[in-house]
Amino acid sequence: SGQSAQPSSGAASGGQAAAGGNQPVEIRLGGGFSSEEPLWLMQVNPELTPHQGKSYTLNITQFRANADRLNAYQANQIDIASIGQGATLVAASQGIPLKVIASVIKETPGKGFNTPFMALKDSGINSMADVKGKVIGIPDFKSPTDMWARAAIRSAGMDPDKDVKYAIIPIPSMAEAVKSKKIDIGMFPQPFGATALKSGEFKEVFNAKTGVQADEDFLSMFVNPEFLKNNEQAVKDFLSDYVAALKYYNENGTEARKLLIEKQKVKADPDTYINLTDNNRSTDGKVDPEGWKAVQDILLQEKWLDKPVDLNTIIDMSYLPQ
Amino acid sequence: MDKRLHKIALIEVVVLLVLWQLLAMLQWIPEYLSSPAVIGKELLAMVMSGDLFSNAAASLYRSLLGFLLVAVVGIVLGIAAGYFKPIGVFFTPIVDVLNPVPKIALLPILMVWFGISDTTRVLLIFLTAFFPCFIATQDGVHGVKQVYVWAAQNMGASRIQILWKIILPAALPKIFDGLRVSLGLTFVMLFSSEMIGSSNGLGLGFMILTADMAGRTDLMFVSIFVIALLGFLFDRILLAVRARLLWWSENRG
Amino acid sequence: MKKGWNIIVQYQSLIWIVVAWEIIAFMQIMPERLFPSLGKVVVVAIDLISSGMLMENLPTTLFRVFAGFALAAVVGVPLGLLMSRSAKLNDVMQPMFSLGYPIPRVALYPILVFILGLGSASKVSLIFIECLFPIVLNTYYGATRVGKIYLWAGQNMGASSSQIFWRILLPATMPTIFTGLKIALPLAFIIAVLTEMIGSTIGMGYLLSYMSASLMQEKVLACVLLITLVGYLLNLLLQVIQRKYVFWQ
Amino acid sequence: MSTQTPAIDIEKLRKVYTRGKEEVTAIQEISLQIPEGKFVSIVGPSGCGKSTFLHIVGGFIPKSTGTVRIRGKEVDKPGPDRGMMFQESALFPWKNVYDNVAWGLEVQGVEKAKRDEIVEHYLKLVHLWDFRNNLPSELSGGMKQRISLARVLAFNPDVLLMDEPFGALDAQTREKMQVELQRIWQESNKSVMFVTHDIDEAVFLSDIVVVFSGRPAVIKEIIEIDFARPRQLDVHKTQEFMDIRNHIWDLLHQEHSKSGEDEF
Amino acid sequence: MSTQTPAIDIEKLRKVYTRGKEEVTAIQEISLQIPEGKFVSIVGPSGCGKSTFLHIVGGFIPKSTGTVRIRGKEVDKPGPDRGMMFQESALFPWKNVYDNVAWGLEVQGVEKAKRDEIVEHYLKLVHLWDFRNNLPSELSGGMKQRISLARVLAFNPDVLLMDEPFGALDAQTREKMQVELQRIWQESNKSVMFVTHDIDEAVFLSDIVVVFSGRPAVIKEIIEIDFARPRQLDVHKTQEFMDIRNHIWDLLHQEHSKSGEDEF
Ligand SMILES: Nc1ncnc2c1ncn2[C@@H]1O[C@H](COP(=O)(O)OP(=O)(O)OP(=O)(O)O)[C@@H](O)[C@H]1O
Ligand SMILES: Nc1ncnc2c1ncn2[C@@H]1O[C@H](COP(=O)(O)OP(=O)(O)OP(=O)(O)O)[C@@H](O)[C@H]1O
Ligand SMILES: [Mg+2]
Ligand SMILES: [Mg+2]
Repeated sequence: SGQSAQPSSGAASGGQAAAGGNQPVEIRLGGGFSSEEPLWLMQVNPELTPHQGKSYTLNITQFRANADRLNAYQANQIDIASIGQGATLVAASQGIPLKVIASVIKETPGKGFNTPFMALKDSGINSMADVKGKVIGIPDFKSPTDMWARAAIRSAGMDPDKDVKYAIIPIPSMAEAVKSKKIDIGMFPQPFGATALKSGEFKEVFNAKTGVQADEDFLSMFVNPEFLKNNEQAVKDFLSDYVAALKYYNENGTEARKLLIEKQKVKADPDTYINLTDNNRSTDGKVDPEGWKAVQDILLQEKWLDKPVDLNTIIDMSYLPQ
Repeated sequence: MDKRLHKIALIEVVVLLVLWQLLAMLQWIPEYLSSPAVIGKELLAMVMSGDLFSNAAASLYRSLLGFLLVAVVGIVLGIAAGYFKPIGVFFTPIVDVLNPVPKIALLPILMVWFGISDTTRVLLIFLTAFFPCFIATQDGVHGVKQVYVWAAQNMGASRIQILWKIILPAALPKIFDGLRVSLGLTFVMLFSSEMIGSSNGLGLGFMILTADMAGRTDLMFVSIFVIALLGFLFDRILLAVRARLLWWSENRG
Repeated sequence: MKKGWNIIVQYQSLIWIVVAWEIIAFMQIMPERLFPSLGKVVVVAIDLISSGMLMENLPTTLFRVFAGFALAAVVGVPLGLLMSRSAKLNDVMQPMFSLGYPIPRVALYPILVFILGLGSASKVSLIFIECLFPIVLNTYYGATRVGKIYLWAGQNMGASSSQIFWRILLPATMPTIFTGLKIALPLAFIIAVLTEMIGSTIGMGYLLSYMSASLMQEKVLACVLLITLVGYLLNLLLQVIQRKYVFWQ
Repeated sequence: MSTQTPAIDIEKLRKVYTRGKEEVTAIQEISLQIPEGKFVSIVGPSGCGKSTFLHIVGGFIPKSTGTVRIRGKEVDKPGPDRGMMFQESALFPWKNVYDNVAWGLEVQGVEKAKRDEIVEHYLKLVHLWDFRNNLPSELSGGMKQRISLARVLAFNPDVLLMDEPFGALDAQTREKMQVELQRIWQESNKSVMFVTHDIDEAVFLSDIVVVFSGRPAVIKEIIEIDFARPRQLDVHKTQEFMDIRNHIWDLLHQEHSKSGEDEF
Repeated sequence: MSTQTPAIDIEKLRKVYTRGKEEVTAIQEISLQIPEGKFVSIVGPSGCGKSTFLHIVGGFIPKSTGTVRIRGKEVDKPGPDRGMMFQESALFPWKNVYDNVAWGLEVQGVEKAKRDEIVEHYLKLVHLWDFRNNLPSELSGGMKQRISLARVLAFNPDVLLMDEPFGALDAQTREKMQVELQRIWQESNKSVMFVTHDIDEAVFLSDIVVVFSGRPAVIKEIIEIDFARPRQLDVHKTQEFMDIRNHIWDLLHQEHSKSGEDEF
């Protein structure tokens, strides 16, 4: 399916205001439910976003799964998607037109929070060697978490298809699944990781970076090229506001999260959430092309990706403020 | 409505809550399952802040609109398909084929046409809850005694009059059986339909999702509890309407 | 020839739908990736069958559907009949159904998973719960509408309560019971698929979510097509049974 | 319309019921012409095909072969020109007595005031005005039958088809109803086709009595009865009445011994 | 059991139907003692409370006040000692004719071979053996009534309660059934309570005829009839028969003019 006609009818909905005068352009952004704090800040703190309401307006829709977001994107219901790196690569290799324009959150080795895979303290699982024959809980197959787990197993010289088993567990019930011994090791993103660590019952066996040593742009944003063409200025303004919010968040994490709780943007347990250690984030909104290449190689190796994507054609950092 | 039934319902709920609270206090069930006290506190807070009402209103609007659509289309089409053989022959294969389709799979297509909008959500509710109503109505029409129709034809009633004044009331008991199942499904689908993403962030299903994603099971239970309560309320209203309309039937309540 | 034509007339609605679908796909009214031609979908579906993917996943799903549905029928029908006979039981059960049924059970699925694990037990239980309501309600209301003269006649001939229950109330309620079963069976199927989509490593729902993760709508639709086909066949089976048991209506 | 056209014209009517591969011939072959304004009774053994015959004339069930014409027009569906009173109760269980009787008039577009007047008239005629607010399920068998009578009379069809209309009534009520029916029929220009098991009733009411054979039905004899109208109850006691009655009795009796042999 | 105990003993029976706030008194007050083995007929105007009375004796509906005893035992629920034949059809629509008749026997635990024999016997008695494989919906009104008769006779209760059992039969079939019923009753030691609108039938069959008043029912008169048994059909022609018959007719007629006045 090399033909990539979609999404193309964007001119009808997103881009109409481009030529006109002062009418702000509506940017329809599809995101998820976690790790998008800078984007949420843009909604609750207009002081950070001088262009919002002038050259563009922001309309964020939250989706549960990557597939939902991508469906909505293909159905031309969103112009920008905040979505996982793997999903972006898969989509691009399927010929879905997109341009990656900014990083949202990273998994950087040794910097910030790295998503841990944890077992019970008294489980007897102390090192990678003990993982052999155990059951690992992940929320979804072919997801980044799946990739992390498999890469970690490989790095310890085991075969990820033979030496361990996987169980699909929704993240909210991960802790219970480990405690009740339905699985041996579970994956804990924030804020679940913070809660689990606070309880004192769990210990880390390995983490996202054990196998994947690259600087991953765990979540990034891509835009519909058609939309971009018609609304270049609006996207630029949006990204400039976004980077401002990102900066603010990087510098004032605790206050920012407090605000998000206050404004009901986040429903997590306040104490844990406000004080949690966040993952590393880009300072200027840029993604790391090296990281993308590394991840693409892994995906190719796992055969989750049929053919490589020319990263130069999909990554474009030129709309970010220089 | 039956006072006795209410009392029993109340007792059942209280017993369940007490049991749950006890288990939670003894820590026999995981924290993940929260406890009535915690949920109650949260519920109260949401009532005070008014959040609950805006969310409930958004959800109710969608589910009731969906149900209304189900009732109207389901009954009209069910009667037509039950009474006019060609219409029945026409619709039976569609219904048989579409009924077992997981409607969620149709979402991408609905989305292209109707966007991420309430229209899509209402349609999703409709597509699921339609079938019980349709099937029960059609079966109800098939069960109407031939001699009633004969008597009406004999008095020169038009087709419309026969449908409206004979078939409808005679099939009504069974139609209500179907409506009750549909109403229940409407509230179940309220959750699934809001799962597809919400832009204004209002709705009980959306609340469940946000809370679940943030590990706040207490909030999740608040939403579930409110959905159940609303479902119960509308079920009772439906039963009251049923008793009203079926006053002539031997089982009117 | 005549027979063939009759079948075409009978299934014309489906033919129309297919034709409309193909036109939309051909004219590219909808984005091609979301709305592939059915020809493509069928090819993918056949591929799913021949590659053994279907046979790997279908039996598990069918087992879950059958187990949950059968359990609901075996419990629901007698329960509905009993409720029609005992005001006390009815008083206890009705509020439970009013209050319990509207709960979004899929949202509570994780709790079932906590109690019963991720295997078939939790899925079968959810299917059971889902099917119970339509079966019980239809049975209950159907039974309350059974002409009391039939019960009188049975009592009069000295039938025991259990004979009246199984041999008069049950057959007299049969048409309505089948209405309930007809409503419940597709629900069983849908819930099986949905729960398998949430957390499973096998089953038609797993296949569906696996395909949707690979972002190819024709694969997703091929799964839906196969699921639909199987669901349709199950429904057909139910209708055959119905014709056998309610011949008298 | 020419007065030559019979009100009811039945030619070579035949009816076979089928279920799967089995066939039951209910009516072998019946031809019958009834002039306008006649009162015709049909008598015959139980299960011979009388109700079937009336249902076909009423247009409710399809015939197998033959033709049925009412005032020259071929019957193919039910219509308000032929008012049918069914053997079993066809009262609507969801309407009270009053509304059951009023419904036919409403359908015909009779205006409210007029309708009320007619309903009251006929409910009083059958002595059930007091029960107008009751549901059919709250009535006795005979009461239901009287309501059905009121219902069919109220909507005033040209042809009355009545299937054992007085079967569940006690002798006195029955006589009253017979007298009323005769009066109503005479005052209007109705044709009546009346199925009964009561030979006296048939002879008392009818211009013509049609005797059916046992199943499958053929016409065994057509008997014209020409007592003066209006007939008084004491006509029962005349010798002529007795003679006709005994003749019909004998006809049916033959039929019976015959069918009795068949069935054993 | 003492022979003094009446088979059926009814004391101060009263029945009021209620719907919402409305009340209909169906039975005012009835006391009645019937010795073992008697054939009792009940006659009365339409809607007077005869079916209600039988339903209470059968144990199907609750009485308002009073007591009903069968062979000394108070009636509180239906039982196979009292076989009831209902005014409307109570045949199971999901069973064919054969199984409908066999069912009562099966429930009583009668073994297959014996059961087949009994069912065949009674189906032949009512001339419907040929229809054993048909469903009730495929039968005529009179045929259904005969199947109901076969069903209640087949399972052989001590007390027979029959509510207009022959109402839908033609005169000849009716006579045959009367004769058969008399024979069966005489051969066994059954007590029969028989509701009918046919005064001749009541007089011909009964030891005792109970005449009910119009609604609400009280007993107007109890008439003992002592023609020799077995009675032949020609007993109808005796003067004594005529006299009794006319007496009952007059009783009912009074009742009628009275109730007629009431209702207008
Ligand atoms: N379920 C009921 N609810 C209210 N009233 C009833 C009910 N059943 C019967 N009645 C009333 O009780 C009275 C007696 O009815 P019943 O059926 O006993 O009469 P019947 O003597 O058998 O009459 P028929 O000869 O016409 O069958 C009637 O006036 C009737 O309206
Ligand atoms: N729906 C049906 N399917 C098959 N056979 C039927 C059906 N209805 C009637 N019959 C048969 O047709 C014959 C005539 O039935 P019909 O009801 O016309 O008799 P009838 O003369 O009205 O008898 P009765 O005086 O007992 O009411 C019967 O043998 C009956 O078994
Ligand atoms: Mg008949
Ligand atoms: Mg009666």
